[in-house]
Amino acid sequence: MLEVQDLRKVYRSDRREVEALRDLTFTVDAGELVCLVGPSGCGKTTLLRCIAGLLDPTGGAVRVDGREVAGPPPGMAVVFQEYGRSLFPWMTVRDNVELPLKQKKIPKARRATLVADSLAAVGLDGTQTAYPWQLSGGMQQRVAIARAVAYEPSILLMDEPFAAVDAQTRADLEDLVRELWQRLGVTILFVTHDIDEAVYLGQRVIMLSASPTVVQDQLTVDLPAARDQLHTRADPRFTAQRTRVYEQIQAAKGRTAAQPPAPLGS
Amino acid sequence: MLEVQDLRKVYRSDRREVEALRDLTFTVDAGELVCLVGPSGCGKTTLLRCIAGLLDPTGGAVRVDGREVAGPPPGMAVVFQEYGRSLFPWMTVRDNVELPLKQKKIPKARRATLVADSLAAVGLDGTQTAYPWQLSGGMQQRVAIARAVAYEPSILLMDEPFAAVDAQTRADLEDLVRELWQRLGVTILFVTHDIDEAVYLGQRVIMLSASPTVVQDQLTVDLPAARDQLHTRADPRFTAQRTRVYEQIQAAKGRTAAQPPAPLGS
Amino acid sequence: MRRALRLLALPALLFTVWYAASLGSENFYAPPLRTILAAFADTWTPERLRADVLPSLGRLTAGYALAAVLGVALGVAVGANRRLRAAAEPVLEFFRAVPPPVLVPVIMLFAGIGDGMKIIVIVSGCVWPVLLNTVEGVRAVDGVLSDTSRAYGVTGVARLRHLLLPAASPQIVAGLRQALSIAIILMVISEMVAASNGLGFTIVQFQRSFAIPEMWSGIILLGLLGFVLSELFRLAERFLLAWYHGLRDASRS
Amino acid sequence: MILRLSGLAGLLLLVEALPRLGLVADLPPTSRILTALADEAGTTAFWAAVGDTLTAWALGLVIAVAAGVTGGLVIGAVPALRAWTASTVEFLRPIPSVALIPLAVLLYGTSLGSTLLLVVYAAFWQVLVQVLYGVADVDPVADETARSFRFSPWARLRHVLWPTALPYVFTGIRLAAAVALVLAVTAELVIGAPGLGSVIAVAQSSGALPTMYALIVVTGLLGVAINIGARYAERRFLSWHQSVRAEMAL
Amino acid sequence: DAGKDSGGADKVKVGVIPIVDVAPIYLGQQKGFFSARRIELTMESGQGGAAIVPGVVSGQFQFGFSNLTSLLIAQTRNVPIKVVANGVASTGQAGKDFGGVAVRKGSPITKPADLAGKKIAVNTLKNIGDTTVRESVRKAGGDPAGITFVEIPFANMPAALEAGQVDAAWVVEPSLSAVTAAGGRVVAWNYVDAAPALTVAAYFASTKLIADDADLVERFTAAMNESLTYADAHPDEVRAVLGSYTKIDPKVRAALTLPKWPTTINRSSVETLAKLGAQDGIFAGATPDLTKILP
Ligand SMILES: Nc1ncnc2c1ncn2[C@@H]1O[C@H](COP(=O)(O)OP(=O)(O)OP(=O)(O)O)[C@@H](O)[C@H]1O
Ligand SMILES: Nc1ncnc2c1ncn2[C@@H]1O[C@H](COP(=O)(O)OP(=O)(O)OP(=O)(O)O)[C@@H](O)[C@H]1O
Ligand SMILES: [Mg+2]
Ligand SMILES: [Mg+2]
Repeated sequence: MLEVQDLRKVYRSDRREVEALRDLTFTVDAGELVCLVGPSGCGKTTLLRCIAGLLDPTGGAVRVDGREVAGPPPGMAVVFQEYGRSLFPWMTVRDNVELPLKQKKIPKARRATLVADSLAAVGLDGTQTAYPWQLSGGMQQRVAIARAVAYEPSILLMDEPFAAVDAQTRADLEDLVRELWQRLGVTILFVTHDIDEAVYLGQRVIMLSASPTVVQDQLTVDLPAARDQLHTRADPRFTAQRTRVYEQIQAAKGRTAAQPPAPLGS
Repeated sequence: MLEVQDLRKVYRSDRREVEALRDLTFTVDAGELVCLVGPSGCGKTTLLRCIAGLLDPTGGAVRVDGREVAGPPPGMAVVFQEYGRSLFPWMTVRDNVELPLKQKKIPKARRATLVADSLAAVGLDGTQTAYPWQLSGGMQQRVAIARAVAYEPSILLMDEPFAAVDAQTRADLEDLVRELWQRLGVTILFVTHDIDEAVYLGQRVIMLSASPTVVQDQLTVDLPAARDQLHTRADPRFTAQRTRVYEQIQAAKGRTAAQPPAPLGS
Repeated sequence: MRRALRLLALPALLFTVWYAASLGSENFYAPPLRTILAAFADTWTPERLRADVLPSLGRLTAGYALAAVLGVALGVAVGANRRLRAAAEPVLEFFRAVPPPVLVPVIMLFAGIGDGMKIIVIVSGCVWPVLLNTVEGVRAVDGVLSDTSRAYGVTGVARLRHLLLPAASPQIVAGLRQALSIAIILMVISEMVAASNGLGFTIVQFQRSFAIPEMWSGIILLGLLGFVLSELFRLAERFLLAWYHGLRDASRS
Repeated sequence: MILRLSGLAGLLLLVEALPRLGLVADLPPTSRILTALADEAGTTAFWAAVGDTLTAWALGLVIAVAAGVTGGLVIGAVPALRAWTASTVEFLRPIPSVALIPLAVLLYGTSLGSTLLLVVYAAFWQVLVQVLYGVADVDPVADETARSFRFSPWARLRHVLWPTALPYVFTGIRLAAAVALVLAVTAELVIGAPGLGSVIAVAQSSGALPTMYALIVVTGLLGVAINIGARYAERRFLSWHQSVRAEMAL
Repeated sequence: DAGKDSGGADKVKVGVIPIVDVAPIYLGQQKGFFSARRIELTMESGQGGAAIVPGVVSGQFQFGFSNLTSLLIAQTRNVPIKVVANGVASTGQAGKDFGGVAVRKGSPITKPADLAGKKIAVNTLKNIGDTTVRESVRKAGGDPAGITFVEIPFANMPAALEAGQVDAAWVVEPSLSAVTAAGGRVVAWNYVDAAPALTVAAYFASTKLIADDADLVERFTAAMNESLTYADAHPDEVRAVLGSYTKIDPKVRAALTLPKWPTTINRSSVETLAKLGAQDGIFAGATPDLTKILP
């Protein structure tokens, strides 16, 4: 169980003071898959870093399984928005994926399987001995995803993990995340800009307002647990839900909630 | 006029040899807006860097206005996929945007206007004195866009420039690019993963195959020059074109071209 | 072939200029290069190299290795820990500013007058570039990488091995490169006191006994030594920092 | 601040204790060194010597840093230049300044020039090598950005290479500052140019050990002071750099 | 350079080592022996020949101070310098000289012959210290061949002895006083053993200056001789002047043994030094030509 309570974060420097998060309260149940959407710069990354125990909040608290997080809780994996910088440039792709597994003291044979499987799952067979900087942006991002997937975490935080990949790969990766979630019962918090993605993936979508950031709205996604790219997205309920999210976000931006962009209007 | 002829690029290192581009030939007319799509890792960034004169091709040539590019041609602006690393961390946002203008010897007063206008256009008022690393990912990406926009280039190369911003901002930025293109008559080559975006923005969409990369197909977008988010995306021609692109890309991936993902099916 | 040309062209040019300019030199302390080269051949016989240069190289190697280990170890500790840095820095800066020639007698008090003392003198001088660069390299570890390590539980020794050391390695190598020539310099200085053999000792003896061409030939030998060691260093660096050079060159090829 | 002083305090205690416990012969305890220091500080000759040393130090450092930074940026920015000069640099670097003493005396006697020659020769390489490594550290994407906007060579140097190398330069300056001080004192010590070094030499040949150590303490303290200055400058000019901003956040 | 100031006095720089030996020149300066001869004196203190000889050769200094063995070595190398005045001499009295070979308290070494095969500290190797110490041992019937000399600054010798890093040390004042104060004993008086009234050091000038400005050299020699004589006759004033350019503890200053400052150079003692040096191979096979280095 993940609880975020009255969370507030202010960045202070000589020149500026930015209130990235004003007051956030929400919970994510164990084994839940929650998507987080919100305008650019509203504090999603900040929130994720607070939850991961990488950033001290200015106020409020984050609790994982009832205990307040001070440092990164065990069994957590993070896919950073800055995927390129989160890979170790001095390690090959394989070593990058394997290192956290070593830390987890997973036996060697099992590690090799996990690494190979996860890299295959993200479509990166045959790049094991390459260095991250020899890969394209989308490939780097997939290495970061593979690393998180191979880790078999109990909490998975993903910050716009599919931003750099093409549409087809994205669809495959979405299904990969749902499959992982169903197989391992992971608690997943998933930041995305793509509203369709949020609705397709999540059991629930949390919408953040623009700065100063609060929780604008929450929406439980009323779709069956078994989803697939073809039928789920064609489901009228899917369309209705995404319209609602879209309207909420428009409201968050402080505009009159207009029609969502096409092809919704069609 | 931009001509790419028999372009080939092989990356060589001790361990690996990667043929990023096998044989590319296409042209972009002066003042044209062309979108480039293709699967992750197929060589789009490589292509852009060859065109920008930042990378020497292994074979073939790139010509701008009839002259073969050896170094970056004048009047060109590039928005890099690695937006974070392309901003100078030692400069404020304002200085980052202004520096290329100084290089262009634009008078001070005009510079100030250009900087302020372009930052406002990407929704970054009030961040002028911040450093790039004090901004969120999406905000950094928008600074990189503002820098290119303020430069008023005659050729603009953009590598997935909207990957890190939310849907609404993305729509606004798309309109910004089209407005800039129409106002200044810029030649634009725009790499994206979003097929809707490619069709919405471009006069033409070039589709690259998966590695070994060749030009899979080209499609002239049959939509009126005046476009807007609401009506254009609702236009049945739009839907038809995007379906075609989607199918081509599926073919490029070597799969049986299935239905494109929703909401097309709706 | 091209590399050899690049390596040798400028030195060859400079030596030619020196040779020509010094041909008619009357100055006792700046003899013609011709005389110096003749002295070089006479002085640095295999016998002499074994008797004087080998012991020096031994001390040099020992001192340099020790300084490298010490500098990196201390540097990582100090760089990764703000409090430790605050406490340790003034002390370190204090010792850093004390000139080795005046330090030698003090070191003698503790370490005697044998090779141990000379090795300590070498360490005392060439640990600093390694230390400072390591500290700065560790401080500058990318924030996202550091967060990644924390998030995945890469802590303790693994953090040191997989994050701090590799991340700081470009700067550590810069420090090690600096330290190399300083080690040679300090080898000379340490052999100026309480020594009975060694390259530094020999050069100082030449200087004191007014054997000026021989002294210059010794200086040339020092330069050659520095050059050879730096070439070895370059090879090691290319191997150790292959990822780094690959990363930096990726965009240029 | 307290933390900063704790390290030095520990050192002082150690030096007081070691000789008193009879562990090392001939090292005067802190208290005697400090008394000697107080005596010295009362004389004008002492302050004149400190002034002389600092003059030689500052002048030498400025010259070395200016030359090292300029040379490093130019050589570093042009790969061909770097390849052609590398061997010469490596040949000249390990030549000890002390070996150049006769040459210095020959040229400048005991005047400031002698000290400067030795100081500059030693400190120059420290800065140069740091700058070379710093320039090589430039982020390829940042450099490509500059190229794509057709930055002039000067602008590339000024706005891309220089800021990238700056953290290395700071380390170089800190290294060079200490080396310059060391060489200034050494030159004065050996050649007899006026300054702290020649006072140390006199104290040494007079067997006045507490005074000698007191003077060594002074050079050490100068080093500490110089470092405080360097750290301050670093916070001012490197506020954008990872190493500084990571510590200022919180 | 020997520039003239407004009063017509020559500006003269003398490279000296700031030790007891050069007290006369400071005293002479105080007494006005130099200014009376239109010489305006500045002392430049270097640490040894390495710094002083180049200064004199290049004309940065007009005169320099050096021990005779160094000067003999310089002569064999044809360094263009020549002695112009005496510097300092041994007292010639065993037990009352200003330098000797000392051992620490309780050392089993009691006589020069015991030094054979031991480790002895000297301030510079292959110089006046080791040659004369060997001679002491030789004269006492010991074999000097097995002695190991190590180079340690005089100031550090007391500590090195104390710590047992060396068996014996050739020390001069004021460090000699420090050794004896700590209970050490002098076992050999090497200067005395080498030659009676050994001339230890001298003032020299470049042959160029001697040729170009014989008058100045003459005046310097005269002033120097007057200073030497005065110093020899007024030990108390010598002890006082030491306080002006050294940091020797006043108590030590009052008690230390002063050397002799005759005006004439003891030629035969110099010949002995040359012979000893040749014996120990410090001239690299050459034989010093005394006529070229001595006036
Ligand atoms: N290190 C920092 N120093 C100062 N301000 C910061 C810092 N990091 C983030 N901010 C500010 O906090 C706010 C929220 O940033 P955050 O990165 O959390 O946004 P985000 O929701 O992840 O945006 P995006 O979708 O663009 O990635 C922004 O206004 C940003 O400028
Ligand atoms: N520096 C390099 N060294 C070796 N191989 C490289 C290098 N840069 C790119 N590649 C390889 O070239 C191919 C194309 O890379 P590129 O970055 O051009 O792809 P892309 O189309 O931009 O992909 P994405 O959409 O994921 O950004 C990839 O297989 C990649 O691994
Ligand atoms: Mg973010
Ligand atoms: Mg790319």
